[in-house]
Amino acid sequence: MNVFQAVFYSLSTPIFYKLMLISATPLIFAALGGVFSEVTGVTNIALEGIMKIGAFTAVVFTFYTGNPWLGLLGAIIAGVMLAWLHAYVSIRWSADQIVSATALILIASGLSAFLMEPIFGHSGQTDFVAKIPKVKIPAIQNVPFFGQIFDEMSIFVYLAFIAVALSWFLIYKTPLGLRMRAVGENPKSADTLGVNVFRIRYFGVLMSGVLAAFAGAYLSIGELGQFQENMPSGKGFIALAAMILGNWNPVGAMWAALLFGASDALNIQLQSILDIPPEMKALLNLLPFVITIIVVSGFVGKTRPPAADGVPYEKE
Amino acid sequence: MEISDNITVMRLGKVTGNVAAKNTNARELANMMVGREVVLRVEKSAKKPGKVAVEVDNLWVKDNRNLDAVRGISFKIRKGEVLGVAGVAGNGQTELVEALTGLRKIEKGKYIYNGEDVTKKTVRELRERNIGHIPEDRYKYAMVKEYPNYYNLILGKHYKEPFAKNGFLNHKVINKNAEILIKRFDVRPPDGTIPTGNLSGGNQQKVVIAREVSFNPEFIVIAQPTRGLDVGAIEYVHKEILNLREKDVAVLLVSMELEEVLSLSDRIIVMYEGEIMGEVKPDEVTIEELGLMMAGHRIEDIKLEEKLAHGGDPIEK
Amino acid sequence: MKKAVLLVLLMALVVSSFAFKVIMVSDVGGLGDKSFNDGTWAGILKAKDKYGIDVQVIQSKEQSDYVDNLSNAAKEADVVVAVGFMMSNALFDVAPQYPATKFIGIDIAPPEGGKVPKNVQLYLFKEQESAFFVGYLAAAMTKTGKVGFIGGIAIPPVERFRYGYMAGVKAYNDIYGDNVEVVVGYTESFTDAAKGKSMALAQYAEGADIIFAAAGACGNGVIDAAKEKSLKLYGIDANADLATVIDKYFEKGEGYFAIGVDSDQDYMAPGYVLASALKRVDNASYYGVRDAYRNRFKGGLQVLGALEDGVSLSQMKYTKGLVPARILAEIEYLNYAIKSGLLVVPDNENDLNNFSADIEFPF
Amino acid sequence: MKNKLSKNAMNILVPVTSVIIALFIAGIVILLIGKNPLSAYWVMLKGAFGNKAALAANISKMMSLVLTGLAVGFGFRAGIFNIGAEGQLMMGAIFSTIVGLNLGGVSPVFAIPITMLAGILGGAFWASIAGYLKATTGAHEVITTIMLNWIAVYLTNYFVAGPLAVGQGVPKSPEIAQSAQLPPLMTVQATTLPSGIIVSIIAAILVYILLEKTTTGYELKAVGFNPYAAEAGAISLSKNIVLTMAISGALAGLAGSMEVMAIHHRIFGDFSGGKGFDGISIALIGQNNPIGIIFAAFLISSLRTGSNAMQFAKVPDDIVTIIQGIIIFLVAADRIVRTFILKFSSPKGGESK
Repeated sequence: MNVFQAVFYSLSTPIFYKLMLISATPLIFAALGGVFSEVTGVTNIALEGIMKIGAFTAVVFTFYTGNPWLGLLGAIIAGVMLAWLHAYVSIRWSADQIVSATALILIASGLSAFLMEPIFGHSGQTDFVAKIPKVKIPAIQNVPFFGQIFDEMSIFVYLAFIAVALSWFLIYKTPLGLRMRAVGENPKSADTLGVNVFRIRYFGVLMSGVLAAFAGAYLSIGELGQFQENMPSGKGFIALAAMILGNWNPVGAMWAALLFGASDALNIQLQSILDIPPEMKALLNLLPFVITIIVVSGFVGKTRPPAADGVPYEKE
Repeated sequence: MEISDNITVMRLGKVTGNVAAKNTNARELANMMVGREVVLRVEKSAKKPGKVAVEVDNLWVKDNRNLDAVRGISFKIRKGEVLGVAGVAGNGQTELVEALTGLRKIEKGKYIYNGEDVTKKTVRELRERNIGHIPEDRYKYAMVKEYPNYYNLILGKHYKEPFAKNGFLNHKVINKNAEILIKRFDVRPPDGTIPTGNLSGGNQQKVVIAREVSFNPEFIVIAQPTRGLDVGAIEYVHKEILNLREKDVAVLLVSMELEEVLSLSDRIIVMYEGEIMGEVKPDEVTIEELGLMMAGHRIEDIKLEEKLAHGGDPIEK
Repeated sequence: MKKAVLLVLLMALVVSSFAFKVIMVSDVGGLGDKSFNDGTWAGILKAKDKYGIDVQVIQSKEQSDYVDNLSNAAKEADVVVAVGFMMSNALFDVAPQYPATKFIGIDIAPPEGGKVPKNVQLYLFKEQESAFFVGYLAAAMTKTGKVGFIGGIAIPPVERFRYGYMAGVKAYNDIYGDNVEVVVGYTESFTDAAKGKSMALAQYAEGADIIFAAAGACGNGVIDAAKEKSLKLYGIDANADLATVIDKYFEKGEGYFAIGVDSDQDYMAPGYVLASALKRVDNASYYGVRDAYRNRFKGGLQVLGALEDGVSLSQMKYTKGLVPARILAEIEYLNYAIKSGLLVVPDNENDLNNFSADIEFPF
Repeated sequence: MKNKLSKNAMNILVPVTSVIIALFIAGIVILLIGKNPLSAYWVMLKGAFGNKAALAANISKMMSLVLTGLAVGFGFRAGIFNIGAEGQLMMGAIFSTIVGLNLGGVSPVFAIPITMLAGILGGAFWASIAGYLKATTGAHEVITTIMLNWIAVYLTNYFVAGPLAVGQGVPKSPEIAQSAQLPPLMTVQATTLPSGIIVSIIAAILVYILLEKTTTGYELKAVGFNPYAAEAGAISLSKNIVLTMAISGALAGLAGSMEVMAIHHRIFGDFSGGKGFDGISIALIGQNNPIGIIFAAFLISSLRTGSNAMQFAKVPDDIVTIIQGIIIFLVAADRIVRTFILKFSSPKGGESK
């Protein structure tokens, strides 16, 4: 099979779409988190750290309670706590948001590695714990092709798309969303119109904690059933890229995440299909990154962040 | 004034007056604030403009949303002449200013300066030709607020001698330059090392004007020069603009303040939705006519209306 | 207070200077990799239980820590165990500086010149031999005629696993005149479990039903994929006991399996991990420490294969019942053939291409 | 009106206080796992400065951290977030290695600068891709540099397993020619004090001069502070974006080059080990000031070197990641720290204590 045939073959298989969704799901959650925070004007490059602490806490809570849903709850609590730290210094103390987020990434990675030993008695990776069960939607199961894509799909995948819809609705169709965007574009005039800039920004950042924690929990208790030390392996940063590529819009971020997931799926599938030497297969792993660069520069071009993104607001 | 009983006026850290509100008026207060008689309507000398410096022909410019903002306007400015641009904000003035200073692409039309076609020139190339610019949003476009005054006073010519040589800044010259300009333009506090962002609005504008004037422009684009300034600063700015006119500089003055345009300009064009509604002389136009033009009525139509209203008789001015 | 601290420190120093001390320096993977770092540590702990020695582990965070950590360890310990091929250069730089300390290098090849310092004992493994067994087993057990291989990064040990695995499949094909195919993929990572899982799902979708993962922690994802696919096929939930799993396998006549690597990973998902290709780093570190403790340390390179108990097939504690007795016997015979030199498993691309199994089973 | 302490004193006091607070918090964590923080820190101190070997190890870590810190900090000064120092470092290393391999018969007088230049160009080239895309199409540098990092990782893996592979064991390139290697300043047992540290310090000074004394620095900083005003002030944004990325990448590439020329003499997989990302922390702690970055790099390298030794006190070295995180967090929240310092430095605060 030559490369083009392989690509077309791959695109015609249900597993391609399944892998795309699996790969895109954590990116969608985290990118949405990024959107929430940045729409209100607080940059949040700490997504990677929040995902990590979320993934870790999810496993710890599941480990102690045996209930993965409580694990998810734990992830959300941990994510919100980390996000709160970011919010507190960024909003209350006008801290440099990139600096603060960089710090939180380090703290998350230090804490999860450090606590592994006392909790599980060994480092590196945790024990296996219960996973959040997969769901089957009977109506889809019997549809050819789609049935194969959506069989045994994690509930997180559905939740991700619901989250996209809800986020879009919240940000673009509700008074709260209007306030969020106003605060992100022009906090001063929002303030003069009686919007509580600080409270809206707290809301945005804490929501990013919730969503990034979902992303992390998906990785640990949604798919694998354990936490490994380097868990998000850069997915938080890729989500950041998806958020920018999606022009700080929930739906755009979703498409960007799907694009990334698709190129990742293509890489994985081509490796199974093509008969080429190992070092060439290794190079196939470049695919998602090269495709993203081409799309960013060739098709999307300039994206525009919220005007007050990253700018601390101080009441005079 | 409406709510106070007594008013204390402070200037330069000293109390210069204390009056009861009911015993005073705006003119007197303004007087106390600036320490001298405020000339609200500037007296400008009669002056014969020189030859044409700037010629704009059928200019088209797009805005940020990629819509046409300036739609085929044409005008000329002569040396030593102030051309005022009036209009309600957002009718293409900003885009016009940006186009003439190289900040925005000119889609169609010609921009001739001293006989040379400069339609496609960059900001730097235009500045090299001594085209100055006092932007409307001084905080955003006119200065780097983190930079000390001595740096902001060279922005635009920072790479040229005497400020720089072989790629290195000459801090001695830069400091000297700042010292001289700060003194000459009365910037307060008189300290070149203070970040310009820490100055008051008026003093910031003085820094900007000092810079642009010191660059010896032959043509200068001035937008909203007095926005947000106190009376003293306004007067100062007006004086500097007229000084430029005296020095035979061609001036394009864009302002939302009708008074300002009327008192400083030799001729006025009014913009509405990217087009020129008419060109008038300040002493041949009424505020009412200006207002109508700003609302989108062409000067010919207005004159026609007036003729009809007076039963066909041309009105005497 | 300060004095007390100092005193404690001093005491600790005095005490430790009497005991025979072994320090293991892990590579960046670190303990908890359920692979060679953990395995090496297990061997050291075994020596500790037996001889009552003092043991410690030092974790490396990045490449440039190796020299530092090995040097520090060399000052403190009688024996320093360096784990992992990444540490090669550092080990050969450090060891000659501390001639009184003995060094054990696990999975470390001799330097380019080939001269191993006198105080260094290196252990390499014939990964291809254990992979050969699982390759043969996979070929015998597949119901789809397709088996998978997922490598981490194509480094020599991973490649040796692949050569052995493919040779095992080839041997089965030769012997049975079958045509089992191998699907190969690389995650380019030893840690991204999510990618391991995705790749396994893709290979299962391509028709493979048994996948051997030589990809470190990525393998956890492969095992999880096998379990997930089987659960769906068997129609049982994750908590089903082993007996149910086995019954269902026979009932359906098929199933999805992963094959573990390095240490015995069968327990990670009983009934879903068919077997593990063991690399007995624990034996290597135990032998090394034992020899040093008994003053029989020689130095040099030892390549441990099936014969030396360096590699083997796992016990298959949970899945032995799934495999036909004849296949188990054949594997036992192949083991014998390898140990006795009748069969040489290829360890490079060229030999693999020329490999054909010339085996007559005596039964 | 708000303080009696001079701005300069504050600039030094804030990071120092942050470090102390971070050590204090981490000390509590150490205490919680039942270890003595004082003895742990003592071991750490000894491990970082205790003897010549420790100091040499410390400095050799510091060498490339200064450069990646400069790379990121330089970008920040011009308003560009170069998150791609990691990839640029690797490209610098690859370029240096490929060139260094082929300079066998060349005198070190030429071989050393040529190899160094190759690394600089490699990093600059890699970063310029992101700069060029930002300038021409507006592609956000955070996306492109993250993607380029991954591409560099896989390319390195490809080179050391494919075209450049040598020997068995670790996938690695051969050693570069002797003449292209930078001789160590000092050798303590297996640890060397790389002469590359001099290159790093010189680079920091050059960056300082570039930023403070040249028109290029004037323009870059103006773009960083206020791109709109810069543009109105006859400064070309696109030119400066590309230039900033190129210089930033050149510095990271030089880091890779130094790792190859002064320490490893070759490349291998996982070459960078996160030094590019550490550059972000270091730039931030050093407040993007070249001289501050030297000290910040020394702080981080000391913590790292010390943490390796601290494991002998049976304290997991992950504590250092936490310490580093807390320090940076406090640098971010410098106003909290300032308030704290002011409270303790004012006589009133002193009395109430």
